[in-house]
Amino acid sequence: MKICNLLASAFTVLSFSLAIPFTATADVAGTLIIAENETPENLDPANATNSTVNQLLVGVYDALVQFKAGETSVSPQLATDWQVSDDGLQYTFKIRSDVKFHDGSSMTSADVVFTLDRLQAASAAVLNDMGPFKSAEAIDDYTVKMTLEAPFGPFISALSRIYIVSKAQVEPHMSDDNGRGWLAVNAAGSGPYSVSTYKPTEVVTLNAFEGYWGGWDGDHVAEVVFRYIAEPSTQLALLKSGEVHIAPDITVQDKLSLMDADGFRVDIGAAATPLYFQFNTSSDGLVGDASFRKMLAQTFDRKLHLDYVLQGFGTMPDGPLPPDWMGHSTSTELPFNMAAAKELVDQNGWAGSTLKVRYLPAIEEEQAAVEQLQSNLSQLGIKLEAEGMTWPAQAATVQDLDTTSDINMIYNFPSFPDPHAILNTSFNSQNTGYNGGYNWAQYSNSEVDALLNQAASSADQSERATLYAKAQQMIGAEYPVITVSLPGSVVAMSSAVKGYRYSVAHHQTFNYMDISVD
Amino acid sequence: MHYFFQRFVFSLLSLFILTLITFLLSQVVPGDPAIVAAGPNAGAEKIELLRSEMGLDKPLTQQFLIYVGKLAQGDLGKSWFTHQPILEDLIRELPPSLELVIIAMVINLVISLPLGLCSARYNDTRFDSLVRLFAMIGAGLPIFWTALILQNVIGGELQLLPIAGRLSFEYRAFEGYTGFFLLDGLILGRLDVFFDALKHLILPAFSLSLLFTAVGLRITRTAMISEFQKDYVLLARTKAASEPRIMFKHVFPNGAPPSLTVFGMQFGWMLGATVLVEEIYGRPGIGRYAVKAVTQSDIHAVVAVVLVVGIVFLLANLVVDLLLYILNPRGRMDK
Amino acid sequence: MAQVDEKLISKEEIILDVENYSVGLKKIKKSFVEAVSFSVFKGEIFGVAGESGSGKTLLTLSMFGLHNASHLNTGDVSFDLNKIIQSGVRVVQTKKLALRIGFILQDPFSSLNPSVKIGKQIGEAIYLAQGKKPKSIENRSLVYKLLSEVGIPDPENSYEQYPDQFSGGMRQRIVIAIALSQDPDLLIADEPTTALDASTQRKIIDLIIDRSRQRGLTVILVSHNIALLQATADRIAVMKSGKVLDIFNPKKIKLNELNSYTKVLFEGLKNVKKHSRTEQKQQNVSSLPLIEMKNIQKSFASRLMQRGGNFSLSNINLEIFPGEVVGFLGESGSGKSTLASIITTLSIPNGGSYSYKGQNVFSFKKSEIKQFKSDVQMVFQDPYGSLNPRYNIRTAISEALLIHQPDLSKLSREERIIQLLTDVGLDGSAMEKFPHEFSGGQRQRIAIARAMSVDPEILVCDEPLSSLDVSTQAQILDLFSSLLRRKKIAMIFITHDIKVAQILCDRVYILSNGQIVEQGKTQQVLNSPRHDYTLKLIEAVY
Amino acid sequence: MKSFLNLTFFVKSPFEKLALGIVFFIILISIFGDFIVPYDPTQIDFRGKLQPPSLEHPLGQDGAGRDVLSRVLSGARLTVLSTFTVIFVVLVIGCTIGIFSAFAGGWIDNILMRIADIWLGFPPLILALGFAAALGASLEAAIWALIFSWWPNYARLSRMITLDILSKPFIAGAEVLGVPLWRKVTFYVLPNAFDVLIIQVALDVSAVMLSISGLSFIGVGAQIPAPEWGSMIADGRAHMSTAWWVVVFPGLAIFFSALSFNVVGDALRRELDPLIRRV
Repeated sequence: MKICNLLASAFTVLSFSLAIPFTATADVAGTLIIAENETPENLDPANATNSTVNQLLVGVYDALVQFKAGETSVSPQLATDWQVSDDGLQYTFKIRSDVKFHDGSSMTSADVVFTLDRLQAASAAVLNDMGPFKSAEAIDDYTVKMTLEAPFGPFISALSRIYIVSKAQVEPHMSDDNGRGWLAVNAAGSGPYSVSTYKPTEVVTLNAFEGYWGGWDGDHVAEVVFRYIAEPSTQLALLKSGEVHIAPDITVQDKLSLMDADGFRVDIGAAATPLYFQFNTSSDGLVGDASFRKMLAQTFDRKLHLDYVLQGFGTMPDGPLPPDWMGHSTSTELPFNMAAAKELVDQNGWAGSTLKVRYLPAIEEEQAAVEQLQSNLSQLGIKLEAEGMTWPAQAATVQDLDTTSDINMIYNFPSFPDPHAILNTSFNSQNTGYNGGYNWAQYSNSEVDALLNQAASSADQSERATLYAKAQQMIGAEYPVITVSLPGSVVAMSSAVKGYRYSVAHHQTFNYMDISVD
Repeated sequence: MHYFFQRFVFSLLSLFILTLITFLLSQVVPGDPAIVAAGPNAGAEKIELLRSEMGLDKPLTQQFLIYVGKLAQGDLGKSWFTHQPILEDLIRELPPSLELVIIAMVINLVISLPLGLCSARYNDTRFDSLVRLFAMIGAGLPIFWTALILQNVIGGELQLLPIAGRLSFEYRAFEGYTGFFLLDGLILGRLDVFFDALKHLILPAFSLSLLFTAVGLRITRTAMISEFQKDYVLLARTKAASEPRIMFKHVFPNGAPPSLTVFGMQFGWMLGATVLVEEIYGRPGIGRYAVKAVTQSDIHAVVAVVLVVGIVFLLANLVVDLLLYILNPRGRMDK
Repeated sequence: MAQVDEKLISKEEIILDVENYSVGLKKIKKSFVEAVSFSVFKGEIFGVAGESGSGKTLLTLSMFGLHNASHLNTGDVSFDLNKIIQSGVRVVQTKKLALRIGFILQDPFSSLNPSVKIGKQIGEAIYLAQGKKPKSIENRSLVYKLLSEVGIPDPENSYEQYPDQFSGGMRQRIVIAIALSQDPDLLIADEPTTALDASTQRKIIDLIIDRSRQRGLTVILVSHNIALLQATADRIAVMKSGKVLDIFNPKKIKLNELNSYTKVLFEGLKNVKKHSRTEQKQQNVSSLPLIEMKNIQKSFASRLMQRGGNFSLSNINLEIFPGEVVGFLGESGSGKSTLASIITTLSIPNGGSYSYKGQNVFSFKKSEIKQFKSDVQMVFQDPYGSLNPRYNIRTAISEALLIHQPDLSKLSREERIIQLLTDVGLDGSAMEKFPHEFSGGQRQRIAIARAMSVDPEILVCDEPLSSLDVSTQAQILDLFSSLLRRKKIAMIFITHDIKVAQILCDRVYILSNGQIVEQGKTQQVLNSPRHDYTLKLIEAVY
Repeated sequence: MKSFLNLTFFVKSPFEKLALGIVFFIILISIFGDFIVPYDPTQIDFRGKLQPPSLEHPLGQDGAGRDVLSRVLSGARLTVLSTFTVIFVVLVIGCTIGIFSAFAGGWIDNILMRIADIWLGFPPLILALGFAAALGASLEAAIWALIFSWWPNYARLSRMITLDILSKPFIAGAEVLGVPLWRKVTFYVLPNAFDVLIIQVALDVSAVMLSISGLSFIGVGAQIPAPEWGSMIADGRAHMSTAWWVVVFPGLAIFFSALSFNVVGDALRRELDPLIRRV
């Protein structure tokens, strides 16, 4: 997971791109080059929750349903339509019959079932979003039935991350690791683009797939290239020299300066990715004490962060959910108030204590937030030790209560725009870190769990809104998190890039399948 | 030849201790490797399964034997993150690093040897002082800082050389046989690729070599000075041998071998120091791989890198010994 | 200065003329050769004598621009009527001169390029001097000729060999071949035999003299060995502290006309009183031997030793009686020092028995070891290394007293130290100083005082004179004999110098290749040697 | 043996005097730095983010608005302290092993030195990385990692010196006198090894310093907000093109300290090393 800063830039089509053999319609031409600072772990759709993986896969694979870039509701993709049983436990999908995978084989319901079976066998991370999903079965060649253990409102939305793989291609490589090893470096999708080169530390190249079932209309590029460039300054230099079209990881300062520069464009997307300080609520130490967390909750200045670190690109949060979302409950988190915090510290004699925070130093604003918190806490006499890690390493530490640090920084990238994707992931005790989820506060409150589960299984939106609002208030009263910010997705790019749109359901990806380059 | 046998046995022994150390290193990783390996969303059963799959339930000695056995088959384990055999990762990452280190080594030798020789000959002159100053400065410059500055000034501001990558973008589809782009360029007769790869190598190689060149220069100079003080140089002068003849025919062949040993060691150290430059110059390679593995606590990958770099180090030293033997068929080494 | 020239010589007969020549070292702006003047005549053997540090090497090498660190100051030097240095400025470059002058350097082990075959090295000299291509047959045959001229056996095989396949003496012959290859007018031999054994030394000097007489060469022979120069040189210049004190013909020496320093040098050990304790020994013979060794064996792993020589000992049988002075004579590598280290239990033999006062040394109890360690003391060859540089003299001597006489009060210990220092010819003021503040001779005195501090029964001296200058040698030798006169101790004196043995020892053992080849009363053994090796030793002495 | 009373005897040229001055200055600010820094080196001030050098902030401000001058000055303590910790521990461990090995001789010596040889075969940075992977990222881990990879240098050196000293006649003299072992180690070996060790230490300071900052640079050393020079450079590199001062000044701090320690070490060696003095 990474932050929502993407950029793109414009310039002339490189002459060599014409040389790339491509015989499809004339409006598929050119090369789009995207810079990326973090190298992908693999190509496995089981890891599509990881944005570095997802950004490659989003145009390589298709799902039954998909959020189109710029839209907040799902549209059919491989599925043509579906029915839900009255008890909300059975979903029957009709799927397209004209879909060809990149290897030329046709898609049938067997592929869909195979995909889900494999993910379950591999206990894949993407299943986290699938709630009480139980099993899938093929009714006929183009009908799939899925069964849930309990009703689950956002089920259709969650399917947007379930990328359908070709059974014919993957099955021979299942071996003892459920095909993880093979799919890590090979793709078996049906999307508009196929993977042509995979050098995960250097470059990944995608080529337009001639036999794409959706056909080609409008302007598209023939080739999409991801270049892995860790240094923000290098990305900037390459963007300026025209060697990349989109450079998402340059500093906010540089993005600001590009806004006024000729030949570049900065797109600001309405992202909904809250950044949290999560306090280890199950800790035996001080952070396990709600009154201590109450003190901590007042020590972070969100306004300062928004104005100076994010340079104004974002929204002021007042609780874990973005303000304009359904079910948002206002002011469930305490505002910044050092005097109140100081009073608590003095009353309880907390001065002199030491806390530890883990964060991702590669993300500029995470480090800035840690430094901000460190600075404020040190005024209260509390020492905050920081440990910079990478995402997988940090994720590994929260899988055990003993190794969970007092505070963890984490971005929540909701898989679809629904309160469930944020609140359930971050606060349901089923999703605590030691259960393998993103509730790194290890927050466990059975009443909150009940509210979240009830809201998830309901189809009535206003009932859900009430339930989520109530859950937020209960969560707020126990101070498990500080919601640091709701940054906007700021993407700078060359002005030659046409058709870029921010995709809220696939945060930190690029809708390269819709983009053309002048 | 007896000497070589000895060296070889010593190398094997080194290799064994190397694996032991790396194995122990993999044991001190905090937390349960099985939990880490299972990744997020794994259940307790899955972890238990992994634990027995990874052989973690067996006694330590047995684990070590299994580890060595797997190593012998070239199995370095799987990365917990890429799910790929680490050996394959390393085969992909090693050539770019070796290419970088070899070029850095060439720069090192091309500067150290002649400059060291000349500065020893003109010991205590202004020229010598300048050389020594250069060595001092080189030995004080942090590699990563030099790399950043050079990248920004020469690559960024002046745009004289490329700032990142191994090849220009237009060659992104270039595939060679060996993974060494310089070599592949030559083999395939693609001189454009060769020169492009070389251009991309200059800055990183120079940044990498500076510190080592400073040390190499100093050591060469010292070795040459002590050679110049030997009586045979005096005798050569009494034979009316010219200065170049004395320098290149007499002093150099005798003074170079001791510094060659140091250069052999430097090869391994440089390979280690790639962790400081590869990321900056956006080059793939073992250093960048190592940093990533460390920060991800991908302990199998870390251990494999340590092992492989250790092996390269041993090989480099063996090569140097062989070279010394060839250069100097008699004497010295048998003692 | 007493310039003892027999006749006035015309300019043409002077090959090297040095006038008021001063030279210093680059780093230190001080002259190490000061205002030296002399002339060398064609065809003569001109000796330059002096102790180490007297500036003789600097003088000879710097004149021809061969001393790296030299810094010319003043003076004129002409070679064969041509000025090569005028008023301290070199006017003829080294390269131009080098072909007319042959050099033989001090250390044969480093004067050949170790990585080039010796034939090639001589060939290179021929090529540079005569332009004959190194690979030509002509060149090669010249090399063979030279090799046989300097007495290298089997020139054709030797051509292909590397320097480290030759002994020191052979290497020096190769160096001589190189010097001769240029057919020079002047041969400069700078301490050509110092690094060699006595028997080899003589052969090399004879070779140099023989070759140069035959070819009509002029030789400048630089040496600290006075006897050698006396025996070979036509004229000798004596140097001290960078100055030439005397130049004279040694065959017509009138010591009274010479500088007092020169006198000391030339008289050498002559004036040291001969020590004899014959009367005392008569009584001692009846008593038990102090030390008795039977069939002692000792061998080392061979790779420890580099330059040939067998360092193992075999079948050593010896007895030392109280109060007698016993010499161990032999060349380097004969095993004398190893034997000394066994006697002092510094090393343990592989076989044989060793008893001290009738008791087996190897089964000593702790208290007996302590007693033994105070009874047997040692004085070492290198006075610079034999004292802990971080101890001042008081600490150095009192350490011995603290260990072996711990009851001594501080005051009496102090008195004792002063007494010991006075005994060896120093005074109490030396106590506060550190070893590096003393000269070699003084350090050896301190080492003796320290050894004597524990009242030993027997003193083992391992070549205590060989790293000292000739003038100092005499003084230390004097100290030993006066010590023996005053104290009733036994002494083992290890030396390669027959003259020293003659002066000091009652009895000698001759060692060769780790074996005792001959033993007996000193006069008897040296006057009528029975073993070839002893004979060789005696013959090598000038 | 020079008198140690005059502690600066070994610096000769003005260049060396300057270097010694810088060394003293670095040690001084590493002790008193916190009293002379103009600002709290960890106090953030986003309003002054990435401001160029000015009168109030002579070296500018970094990405969190902290005063670069204060951070560079206060970083001296971290760098010097961790460097000297590494050197001290390595010296103690290395010398204990080395001297023990030399005295023990035989197969013990052989095995210990083989291990040290092989250990030296690991490039220190990679070994330290492996160690840091095991311990987690922190300055302490980096220090341990370096100790872990550096000790064989001192074990070998001290063994060599000890063997050299043991071969001197004065040790044989002590042996003949029956000087006990502890006395030989403390009064004979250690004082005589001091010179060589101090030279090695002086020369190693810069290498250790560069290694620590290198480890911090790649993120396995000092953590925020510690003003470690290497991590300051790592922090600032993203802003390199717009705010050069956040990278250049900490780099210069490393450079000048490493250079000065090198120059001083070299001067010390020239004056103290018996091998070189002889020449």
